[in-house]
Amino acid sequence: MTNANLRRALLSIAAPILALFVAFLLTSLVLMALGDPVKDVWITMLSKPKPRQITNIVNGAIVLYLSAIAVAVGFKMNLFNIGVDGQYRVGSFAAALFAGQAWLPGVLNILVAIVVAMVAGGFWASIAAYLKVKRGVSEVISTIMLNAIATGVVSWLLLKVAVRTAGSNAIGTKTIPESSQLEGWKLIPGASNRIYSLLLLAVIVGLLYWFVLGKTRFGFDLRATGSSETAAVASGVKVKRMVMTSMIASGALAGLIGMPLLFGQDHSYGTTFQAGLGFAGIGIALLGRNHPVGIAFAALLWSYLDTQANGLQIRAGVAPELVYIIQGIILFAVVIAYEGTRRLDIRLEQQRVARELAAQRAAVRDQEGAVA
Amino acid sequence: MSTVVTRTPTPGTAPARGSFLANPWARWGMIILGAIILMSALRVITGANDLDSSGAIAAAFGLAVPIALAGLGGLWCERAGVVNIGLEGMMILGTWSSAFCAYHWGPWIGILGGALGGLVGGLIHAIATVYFGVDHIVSGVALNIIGLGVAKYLASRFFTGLPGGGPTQSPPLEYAPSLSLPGIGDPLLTLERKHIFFVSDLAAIVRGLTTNVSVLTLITLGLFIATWYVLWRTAFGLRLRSVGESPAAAESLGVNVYKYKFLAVLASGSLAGLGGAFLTLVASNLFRDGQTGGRGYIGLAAMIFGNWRPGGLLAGSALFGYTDAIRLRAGGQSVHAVLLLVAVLLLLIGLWQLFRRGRVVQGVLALVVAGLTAWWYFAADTVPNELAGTLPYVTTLLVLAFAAQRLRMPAADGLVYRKGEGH
Amino acid sequence: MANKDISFAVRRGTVHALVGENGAGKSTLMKILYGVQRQDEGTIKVNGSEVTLHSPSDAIDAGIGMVFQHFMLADNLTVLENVVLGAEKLHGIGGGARAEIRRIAEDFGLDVDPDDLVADLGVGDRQRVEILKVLYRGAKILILDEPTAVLVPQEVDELFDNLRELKAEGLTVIFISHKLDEVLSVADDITVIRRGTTVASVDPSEVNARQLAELMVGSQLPTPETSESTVTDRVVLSMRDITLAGGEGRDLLHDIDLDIHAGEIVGVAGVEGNGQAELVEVIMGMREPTAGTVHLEGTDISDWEVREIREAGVGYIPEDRHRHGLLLEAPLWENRILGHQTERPNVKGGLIDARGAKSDTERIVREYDVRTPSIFVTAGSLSGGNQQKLIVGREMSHASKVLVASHPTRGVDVGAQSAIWDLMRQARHEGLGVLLISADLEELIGLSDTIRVILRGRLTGTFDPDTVTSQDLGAAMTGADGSHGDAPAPADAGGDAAYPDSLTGPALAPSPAADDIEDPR
Amino acid sequence: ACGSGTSKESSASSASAGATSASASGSASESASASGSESMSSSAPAGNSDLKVGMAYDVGGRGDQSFNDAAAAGMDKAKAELGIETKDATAVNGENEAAREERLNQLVDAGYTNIIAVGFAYAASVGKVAKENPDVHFAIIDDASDASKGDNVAQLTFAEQEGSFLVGAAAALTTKEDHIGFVGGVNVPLIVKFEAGYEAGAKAVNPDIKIDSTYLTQPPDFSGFGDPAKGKTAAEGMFQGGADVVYHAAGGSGAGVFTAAKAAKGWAIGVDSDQAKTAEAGVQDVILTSMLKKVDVAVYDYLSKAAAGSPVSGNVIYDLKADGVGYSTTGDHLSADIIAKLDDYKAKIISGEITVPDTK
Ligand SMILES: Nc1ncnc2c1ncn2[C@@H]1O[C@H](COP(=O)(O)OP(=O)(O)OP(=O)(O)O)[C@@H](O)[C@H]1O
Ligand SMILES: Nc1ncnc2c1ncn2[C@@H]1O[C@H](COP(=O)(O)OP(=O)(O)OP(=O)(O)O)[C@@H](O)[C@H]1O
Ligand SMILES: [Mg+2]
Ligand SMILES: [Mg+2]
Repeated sequence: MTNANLRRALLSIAAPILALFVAFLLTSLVLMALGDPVKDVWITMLSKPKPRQITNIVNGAIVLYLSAIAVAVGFKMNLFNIGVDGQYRVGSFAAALFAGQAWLPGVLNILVAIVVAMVAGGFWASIAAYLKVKRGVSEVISTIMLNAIATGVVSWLLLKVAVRTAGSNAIGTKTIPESSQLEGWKLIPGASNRIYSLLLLAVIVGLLYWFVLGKTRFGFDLRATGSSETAAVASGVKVKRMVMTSMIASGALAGLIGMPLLFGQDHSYGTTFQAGLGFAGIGIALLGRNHPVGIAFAALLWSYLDTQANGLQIRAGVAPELVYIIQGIILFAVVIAYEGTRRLDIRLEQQRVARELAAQRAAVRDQEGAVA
Repeated sequence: MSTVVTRTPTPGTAPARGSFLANPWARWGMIILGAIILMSALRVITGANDLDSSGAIAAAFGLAVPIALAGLGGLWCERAGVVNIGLEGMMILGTWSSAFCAYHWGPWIGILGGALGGLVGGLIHAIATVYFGVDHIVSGVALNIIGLGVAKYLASRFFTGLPGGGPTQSPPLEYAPSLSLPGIGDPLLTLERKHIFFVSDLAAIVRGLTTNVSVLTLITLGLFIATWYVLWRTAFGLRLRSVGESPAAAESLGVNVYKYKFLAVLASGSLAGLGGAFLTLVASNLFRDGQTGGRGYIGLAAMIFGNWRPGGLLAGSALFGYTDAIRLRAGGQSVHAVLLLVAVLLLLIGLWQLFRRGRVVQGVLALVVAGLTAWWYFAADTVPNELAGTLPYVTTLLVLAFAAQRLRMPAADGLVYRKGEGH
Repeated sequence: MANKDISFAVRRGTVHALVGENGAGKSTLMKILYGVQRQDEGTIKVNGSEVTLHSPSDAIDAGIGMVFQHFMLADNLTVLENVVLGAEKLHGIGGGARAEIRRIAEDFGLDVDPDDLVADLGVGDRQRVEILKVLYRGAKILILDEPTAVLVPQEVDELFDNLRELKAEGLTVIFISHKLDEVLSVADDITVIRRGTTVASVDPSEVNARQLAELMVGSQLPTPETSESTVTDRVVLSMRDITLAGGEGRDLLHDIDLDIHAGEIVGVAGVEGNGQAELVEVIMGMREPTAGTVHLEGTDISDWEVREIREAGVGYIPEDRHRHGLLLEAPLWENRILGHQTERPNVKGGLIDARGAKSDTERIVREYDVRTPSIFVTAGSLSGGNQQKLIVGREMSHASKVLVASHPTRGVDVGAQSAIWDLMRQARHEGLGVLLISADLEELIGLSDTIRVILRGRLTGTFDPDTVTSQDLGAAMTGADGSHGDAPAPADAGGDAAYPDSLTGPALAPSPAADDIEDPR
Repeated sequence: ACGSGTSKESSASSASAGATSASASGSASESASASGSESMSSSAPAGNSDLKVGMAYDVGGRGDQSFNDAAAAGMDKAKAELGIETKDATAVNGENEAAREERLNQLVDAGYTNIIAVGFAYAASVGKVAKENPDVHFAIIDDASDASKGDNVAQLTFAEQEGSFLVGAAAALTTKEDHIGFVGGVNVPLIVKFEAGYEAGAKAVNPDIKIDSTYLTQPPDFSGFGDPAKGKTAAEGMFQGGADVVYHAAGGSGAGVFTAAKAAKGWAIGVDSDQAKTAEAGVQDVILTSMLKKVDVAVYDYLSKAAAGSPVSGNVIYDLKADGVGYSTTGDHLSADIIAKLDDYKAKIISGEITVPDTK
């Protein structure tokens, strides 16, 4: 028992370490082949981050974490929600619009705006869910389409409601009132910038994800559906409703992605609001094996690479997009390593069961033989 | 002798019924004819002349071909049971390598180079999914990330400093050659400009299809025919498809499952790469960062839309390319005209649902949406640009919503297969 | 190790039978012969010359063809495509191949249309396609792994006619079966395998079924005790006029009337695909009937959801335990929860009660003799029989009123099988009503209080298990009632008259789904 | 059957002459101060300045043949003439505010004394980093909002609408069909400014003129600045719909607009730099004129003042009056008559008689 657990723990730590090493090796080879400064690249990528950069890494990870959790909810049920990107765009826009009106005071405004974001994101996801459940449209396609449609619709609405600031070429929704802006926490000593207050949101979401999926009936049903839809149906899970629920939950969580950015940094939704987080979330969820803690590590790693890559051009003269190559290789290497260790694990487990059973059987036969 | 009672007649194979329409060529012919008549009616009613102008048709082609090529890549892959969400990444690799090759050795080598670049992507996907048994979607996602990074990195490495090039774009390239059917372009244009019901429309379409057609477009058409032939008429294709339907059965008959999956994914990569080459050598004459703009994903959608068949895929990409073309060309005006079409179609669907199928909710819903669309059509005289841009996506989604239930993917699509596990 | 020290020889132009209990290693041996697996030691000789078989292609080249226990067909390809696949060089994939298939079909009396889609074929036809595949490749040695498991007696006859025809043409057939009467009627030689080794080679004219069975199991056979009826007159489940409309105008179920009393086991016999699955799905609430009602102890449950029905006391042993009964990658204790996610001791309120579920799983493992090192191993690592016992234990743990059991002993070995029967009898004794669906006629006859026959979605006949024979049932199942004179007779019917009904079947039940046990992942 | 396209030799020779060419230097610029002093012109205010200039580009960066390249050209010129040290840093697609801040901070950390942020996306980050580093001088292009304001920040903005007004008038004076077009890359307010000025200019000449207008993509999908295929399709639609002059403000997608103009035998109007010189050779002759947005001049001005020891701060507006925007006459496609009329409009705008709208 403990033996097997230990083995599993070792294997699941070995896999990512191996993957990081492979990524390091392959990237170095690429750099070397093209005559780029391998040493400078790694000095830049692996240099100890300054306090300011640590803050950035954590902040980046918060947002990526939310995105990956949103994706993971779908994955747990074998739903491939590529639409997180569109869902958080719709959610962020709606929340910014609402919070900007300042109908409610301070923190209440934030809380309700967060709910608004979840509702909007969930609504956008529900279109894909409805099409899947009622019309059999694969969520892969419908969410791709809905991402593009979200872009158009949000742009259109943004132009309708946008406020222009004098002298600025950017447009955005009305800035949220100061009383509802979150200044952030000075958690990293020596850093001038602050950690998003909504780190709290990521923590809560992570805990909820762990609790709901692992400890509740609903979570059990959801996981059961993910690991065998047919068995889930036979056990009384209403799969269609489950698809609806989890897709909408995924969308609602996606709605949260923009919240730390909105309340902690941008204070309005506009043309410079960060896009593309949904796709990063897919990679991170896969890297973290859909596990709340694994995803946290994966998000930190991803954000670390993103942040460190920022200086690549300045310090090593290499295009910062090199980081995509590193991230992609890590992803490949990790999943290959996971797959390998998973197989090994299954094989070892089967052998063990067979061995112990054979021993049991032999014991029984001996007894019977003795009686006869 | 058969005492087994579960035999049901094969749907669609009854040769007695409607002998004319049973012929697929005739059926497609009728569908196309119907579509032309519908479009010309719409054009005449709404006055949106660009709806089926020769330019719109040609532009639709230009926008459809890369999608079709990506989709064809997806088709090869998925027919062999490997899901390929990495088409976008392979396409991106194709754009860079075709530009690189075309810059150094001219457009023909550029075309080849595009295919090669995609092939490299296919190779990675094949090794990961077929050999290592990695989940197909994970591998595809990783490939998209890598493709993006590699192209950008290589571009800044190899195009910076070249005249007219930079880290995000290649120097200008020579266009791939294009062909016209001589002597008919101008008379057809005259006919088209007269705006006569049906006649002008037909002239426009013929002109769009015969004037200034890129060789790569012709190659693409050839590849579609070749794909159909190879996959459905040769032993190689039979084996490839069997691997996507039931790898265990194929293996039990001595088919090397890995080999066929591997080859299919490689073919898939080169086709997607060719789609990238089309973007750099036909649709424009340079490589630009971000040039693919999600066309790989759209290709995948078009393939599913086309029920994993070349004909259907072609129809899907044409629909997408066409809607994209008309909204790019005449902006809100053509899209506005399409509103009327949508309203009428929804009206028909709603009535059909209500009276023939007895589905009250769906029927009423369709009618309500039809009413709203019609109201929009009459209340405004154009569609805002931001919304017009969503036309291709909305159309695809709508069509899928009405047709998706009849789609059937290869039975073992997306399942990881290990040698000897199926027995 | 699945096989060790196996040796046997097959004469040309004969039917050679291979018998052995579940998991004895028969399929493994045949897979070695067909090049799917490789032997660690030993040699294979064909026509006197030694061959090495690395892959099925090698075996095919050596003139060996195999029909797997589980059909190896691509449903969405046509018969023609399935047949020519891998052997396209012979006659192409077009007209030539079609003509050749027609010719072979004619010669051997295998009646199938090359242009049919396999998805539309029934089991008998599929089997003929499988044989066609082998013949098309010009195989001289045919291996048939449990070809009769899914066939009704009449189809078995047809198959045997085909085999005799093949034999007459000079082909060699290796034939695997658990059904000893069949083996004795068709085989020229018999080899018995036990726990991976050959224990005997016998001449069918010199042994009877009981001797053969004891050779297989290696000890005295358990005899199922005949128990007196426990049927009460309290109806626990009743179906009235149940109709379920299918796609193309044909009803999947039509006007089904069925009552199950407390303490009664109602058996349903039928060829696969005649509505058994749908019947179960209607009772369990997975499908809503188009017309008619289902009552559970007087309450109308026709439009209830699966979960409500299960909570109301309907237990369910699904036909395919891997697809419908278990989460293969989840530990046993989580599988304990499956299907009873709302009931004690698995949950408290909306939360999973892991401690309660685990201790109850321990109890099931103990009481139902589930052989496992712990309750934390994944369900997929248990053997099929133990998986099944876990499911039975789980379904019996919730004070059920009705148990719907589909093929409860399919692919399960002798020990586990009799354990499961005992459990069912005991539950019946305690007032449970059981709907038993099985392809194993002997099991049905041995366990049921009443047998109903289902044919094309209708309940067409009612039989008393004390008087009915499997031939009668077979005839009723195919709609050819009264024409059961030509069923294969046990070779030693005179010697031990009571034997076929009471013993062979239940003791050595067919296991068409046996290979399911190996986890495909 | 005929082939179309251009050979790479001719495009190569032409592009190297372009003001916005990327050929001056790659990214390794540390050694440049020596060569800078060699080519130092006599008019340079300082010989071997100890300015260290870091430039943070928008997505696309140096070599985008467009706006970023113009800024780079200004810096390169300053480098050559003033002997300053320079550094490039480019934004990555889909980054957030923190990443932009980080980029500026990295440049500060690396000891750069003057940091130029290219593009309005940097507004907030420049404001913030400038406050934290009062000793470093900043400049931001295309933003004059409070967000980026600071004692050590120069806000360099352009009156794109005024330049666009003039090319709009030129288009209206050139068209034979009274039908012209506008292709915007991405639907953002900055590009709308171009469209608004263009429309106003055209309508000033002919109030009944028909103007087609389209945007290739909507934010945050910025691929509209880099998708020549879409630019070509959009412009083709306009030409075939009867327009004969099309103005683009679509960055890299503009290449497609030129191709379409060439095929339709119509006119195209370039943007930002004099594209009749910088576009590929085959299409240079279809470029009627270009709306010049002299980012290079602004950058050079800023740097030369800084090198002279008097760094500017506050909003510097490059409008017609300051000659920060304008139109080009390369290729002599505009008749003297038209030029006279344009100069007339120019005078009126400078005098304030005409106010050009910057929104629609
Ligand atoms: N390489 C191996 N090492 C150990 N055990 C194995 C190996 N391969 C298979 N087995 C196991 O050996 C047993 C023999 O399986 P096989 O399928 O040959 O049985 P069978 O006689 O065909 O049974 P059935 O009647 O159920 O079809 C199974 O328990 C199988 O899981
Ligand atoms: N390749 C293998 N190597 C080692 N052990 C194996 C292998 N395949 C199966 N086993 C083990 O053999 C045992 C029986 O497997 P399987 O489920 O095939 O048995 P079975 O004999 O069909 O079961 P049952 O007797 O209940 O029908 C299991 O414990 C399994 O872990
Ligand atoms: Mg077995
Ligand atoms: Mg077997």
